[in-house]
Amino acid sequence: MVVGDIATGTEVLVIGAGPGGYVAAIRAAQKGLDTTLVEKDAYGGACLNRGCIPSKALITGSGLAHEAGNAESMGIHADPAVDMGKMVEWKDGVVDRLTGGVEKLCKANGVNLVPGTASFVDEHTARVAHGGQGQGSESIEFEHAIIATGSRPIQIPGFEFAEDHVWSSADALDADTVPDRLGIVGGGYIGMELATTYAKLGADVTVVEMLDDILDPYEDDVKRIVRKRAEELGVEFHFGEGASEWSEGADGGYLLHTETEEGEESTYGADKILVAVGRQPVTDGLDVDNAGIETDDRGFIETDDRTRTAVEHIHAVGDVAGDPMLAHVASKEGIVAAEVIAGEPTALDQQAIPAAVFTDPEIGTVGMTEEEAEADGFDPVVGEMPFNASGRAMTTGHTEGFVRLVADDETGFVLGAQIVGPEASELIAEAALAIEMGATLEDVAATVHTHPTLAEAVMEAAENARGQAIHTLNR
Amino acid sequence: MVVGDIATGTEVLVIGAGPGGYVAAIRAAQKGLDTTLVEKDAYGGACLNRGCIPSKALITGSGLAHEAGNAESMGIHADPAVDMGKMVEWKDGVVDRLTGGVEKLCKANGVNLVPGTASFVDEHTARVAHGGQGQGSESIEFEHAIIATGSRPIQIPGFEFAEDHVWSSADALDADTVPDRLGIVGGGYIGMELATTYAKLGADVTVVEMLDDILDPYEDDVKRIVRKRAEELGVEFHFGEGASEWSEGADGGYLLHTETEEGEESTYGADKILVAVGRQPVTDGLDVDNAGIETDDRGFIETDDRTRTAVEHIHAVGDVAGDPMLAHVASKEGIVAAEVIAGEPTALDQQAIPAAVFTDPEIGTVGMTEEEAEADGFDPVVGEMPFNASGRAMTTGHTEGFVRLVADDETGFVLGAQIVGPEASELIAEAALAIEMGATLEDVAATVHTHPTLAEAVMEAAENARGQAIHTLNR
Amino acid sequence: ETEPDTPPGRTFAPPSARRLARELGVDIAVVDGSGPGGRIGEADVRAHAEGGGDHAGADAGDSGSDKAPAPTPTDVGSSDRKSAVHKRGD
Ligand SMILES: Cc1cc2nc3c(=O)[nH]c(=O)nc-3n(C[C@H](O)[C@H](O)[C@H](O)COP(=O)(O)OP(=O)(O)OC[C@H]3O[C@@H](n4cnc5c(N)ncnc54)[C@H](O)[C@@H]3O)c2cc1C
Ligand SMILES: Cc1cc2nc3c(=O)[nH]c(=O)nc-3n(C[C@H](O)[C@H](O)[C@H](O)COP(=O)(O)OP(=O)(O)OC[C@H]3O[C@@H](n4cnc5c(N)ncnc54)[C@H](O)[C@@H]3O)c2cc1C
Repeated sequence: MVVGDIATGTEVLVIGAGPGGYVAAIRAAQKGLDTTLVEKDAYGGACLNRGCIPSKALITGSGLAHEAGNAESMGIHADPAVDMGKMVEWKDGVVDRLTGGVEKLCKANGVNLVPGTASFVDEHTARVAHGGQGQGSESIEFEHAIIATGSRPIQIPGFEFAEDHVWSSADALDADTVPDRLGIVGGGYIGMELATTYAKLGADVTVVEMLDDILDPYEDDVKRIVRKRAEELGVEFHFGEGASEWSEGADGGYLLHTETEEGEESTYGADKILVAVGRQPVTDGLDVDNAGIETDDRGFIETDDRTRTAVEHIHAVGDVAGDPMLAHVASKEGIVAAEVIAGEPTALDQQAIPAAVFTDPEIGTVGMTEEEAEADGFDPVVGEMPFNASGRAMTTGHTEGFVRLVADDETGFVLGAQIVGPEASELIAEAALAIEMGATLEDVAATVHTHPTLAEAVMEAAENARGQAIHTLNR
Repeated sequence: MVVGDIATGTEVLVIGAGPGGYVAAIRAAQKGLDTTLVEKDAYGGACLNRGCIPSKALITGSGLAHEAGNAESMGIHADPAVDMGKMVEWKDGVVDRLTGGVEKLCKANGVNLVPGTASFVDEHTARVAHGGQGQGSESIEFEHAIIATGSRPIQIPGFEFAEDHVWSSADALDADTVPDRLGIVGGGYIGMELATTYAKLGADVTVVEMLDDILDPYEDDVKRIVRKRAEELGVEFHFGEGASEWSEGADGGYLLHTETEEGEESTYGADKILVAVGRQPVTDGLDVDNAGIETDDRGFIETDDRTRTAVEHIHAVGDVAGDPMLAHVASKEGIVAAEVIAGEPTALDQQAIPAAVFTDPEIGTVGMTEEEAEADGFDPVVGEMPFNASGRAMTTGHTEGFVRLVADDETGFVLGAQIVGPEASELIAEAALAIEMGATLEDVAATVHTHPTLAEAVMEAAENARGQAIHTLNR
Repeated sequence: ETEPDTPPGRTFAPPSARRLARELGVDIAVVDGSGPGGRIGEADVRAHAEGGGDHAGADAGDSGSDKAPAPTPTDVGSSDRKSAVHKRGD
């Protein structure tokens, strides 16, 4: 059936159903606003379909197989065989349940769902082209719009994504076999999460990174722990080298060519080459200029602390609105956008944004590092608790890493936390709450923490900063 | 060498080096007090040697083996064989490192360590009998004392502990083989943790409990989830039955006889019978009456909110000072005792004490239940987030359970949390901090939580209580 | 229309107090905090909005607020949660 150009109206038009858009749409509907959500592909966006969720599922699967296969010291003898196709099928099942859930939640909250590709006609009109042949389009008039079109992987010259040899992260999450040799271009968090996953699944992993270490924004002692563990898992690192091209190898595989700044060339054999060098905003075809909005030189849409673009009734949230490009930032911005449109005094006033990297061990950080606190004019005091002094960590068999708290010496206010170790992604939640609440080291130290838990290490780090830790020596 | 009765003096005498005593001793020394710690057995007390730590180690080991053996749906094919002797050896290694660490930390902080059994001579004198033949004893004069002598398992008539058939929890943590059939008397947290452990190791476990459900103090919906999972693991429950006696079975094993209140008798075959019906304070041989202290009718020493006994300069902490008998309570009390002796304004003023049960799934609770909040005069509002709606939970393969927050409707103050599910023991830490800080539901909901994490469920439960959860329907 | 900006740098106040400041049109950066280290509670924000700067202390139960600043765990002696909350909130 050919549907003609029908015109409808809505109070809030949300474009893109990733963690920015669907959360914004649900909250807007909860606030009583007539809300329409347009999605051209799959509910849940990059995060649910080819990002956070599928990567974490494969990290669980590969981690379990690897751990069980390496637990002789615990008295466990197993030789797990992984059926990669089956593991990816399980992952797909998780994704399907979640994306189905997002669709249901939208509907249950009264969001109008419109499949199709949206573009701006003017400041108050969008056109939605329906997918498929001859499916026509519709015009939607809106009072407010929220742009949540997300991001896509950056391609580098000479490395067009093509499933049989050059993988994007999405391909790496959808493989049906484990390549014998995996070359990875980029040692950022996506590259490192996938390097760990595939190394545990038995691939020979080589990571090529232009900078001189992995995980650029993190502190040296944090990086070192993750890099050392990756090396133990057999990951080979080549720093200071940029990927220049690929070619076919003699053995049926491929060759990854790299070059240093000085022009020194190297070549690494690989059966698949994963390019994970970053993500770029998606605004093409969206015609934001028709609505009077400009993008910056990297393609992002600038917003204020109420997520408003230069055109006040149009908001932008999530990856398309710039760094940090994280799912929970997208969702937070989505909530702020919806509530601001609903006339509430909500703002992006969070004191700190936690972030996690699901490597082995995990990293969880929030707020300021010691260096940042100093740069910000604080006189920071730092407390640490190594996990090798934690009873709970020992009983899990994972004792790498530490909890570090950064606080203001004068007032004791907690300013930041860096955690690397088991469950760091979960442990960071308490530190984030401490920062938002304006908690002091004393507050964290005086809060009773369950024994034996990893979270006790947060309390011990607070005590260490006060010179009175029990389970580690005070400096 | 025979050592005669030598007399020494100390500012603070701590009796017992469990989590109550060693923490008290270290903190007292940190405060500049001359501190002596007497321990008759092993540093770390019940917790490190035959409680928290060994049980959690075996829970990890049995959990890993079981999980890897049951992950076909994830594409993992393994048939793990567990060498119980080896697993217990690994556990012993963890315990040794920790108890060695406690000893080192005490010394590094300047605590005088005295091995031996202490008893009171008078209000300011204790005698320490050194272990071993002809080792003599010494008199110690003290200004302040901290009694931290802990607890031991309760024996029931007809069930004397004897390693070859009637196990205490300590025996169950030191077995070199997995019994084919394990009968457990008592469905409290120790019985349930060990039931789960042994069921996962392949034993046929039967739990006999006098009450009509497991885990007495917990809410029905919390218990149900743990009980159902235990049943899935093959644990058989018999409620309303008390253990009356044991006898030898025809098959070389034993028979556990039970009786209901109505006198109905049953018999269950078992190769080992574990009795885990509770713990009682240890004060025998301590001669507390010589110091002017009395014990209550259950044998506990009564203390005030500064951990002081009726005799002001003598404190009691940990299991010997009464419920809740938990390691982190012992440590908290130890810290309070030391700081009060040092003249600081410290007190047991915590608003809530978290507790965890390391069953499958785990339980973590802190503060008030809805019912308790009501009884306390609050008008409670409750928010929940089921883990089967959590993306992170799905990617771990563990989706049973929920996070529940209880708050005061008028003010929004968080009053309590009940969590059952993956990592509940860790997740409860954020809720505990929220309660101590006087955080409101809004504060918890507005704190950015990393995606994808289980901790997001705490945020979602807060939003649910406010009628605006995103990932679950609001009631 | 006055719409207070979110102040740059760290603000030592819980999210609920920050939201209240925006609701009342108060610039939280100039509110005196009565909590430990100068932490700002909701009562401080209300006091500022009503009284032009002079803050009511954390324990002042007469600020007209139905919510209160975050308590500190050094509230010695109140082992009773309810009385603690009410002391702060009434
Ligand atoms: C491998 C990988 C792992 C990751 N892991 C994590 C992690 O662990 N934690 C974390 O926080 N972040 C993670 N991320 C990042 C996270 O996925 C993004 O930050 C998040 O998805 C951004 O959400 P969004 O809503 O802004 O955009 P997206 O999720 O990209 O969603 C945008 C949606 O808009 C739709 N769309 C675009 N244009 C139009 C149009 N014109 N009309 C209609 N629809 C349109 C798209 O189809 C898409 O569904 C990961 C990313 C990758 C690639
Ligand atoms: C199987 C099991 C699992 C447990 N799991 C947990 C858990 O996960 N989390 C938790 O919080 N709690 C747990 N517990 C409870 C926890 O072990 C106790 O609450 C804790 O050990 C109490 O610490 P304490 O210092 O009071 O006493 P104890 O740990 O009992 O230490 C007392 C010490 O005093 C010594 N002593 C006694 N009398 C004398 C004397 N006259 N002279 C010299 N020394 C003396 C003893 O030898 C002992 O070392 C568990 C207990 C068991 C049995």
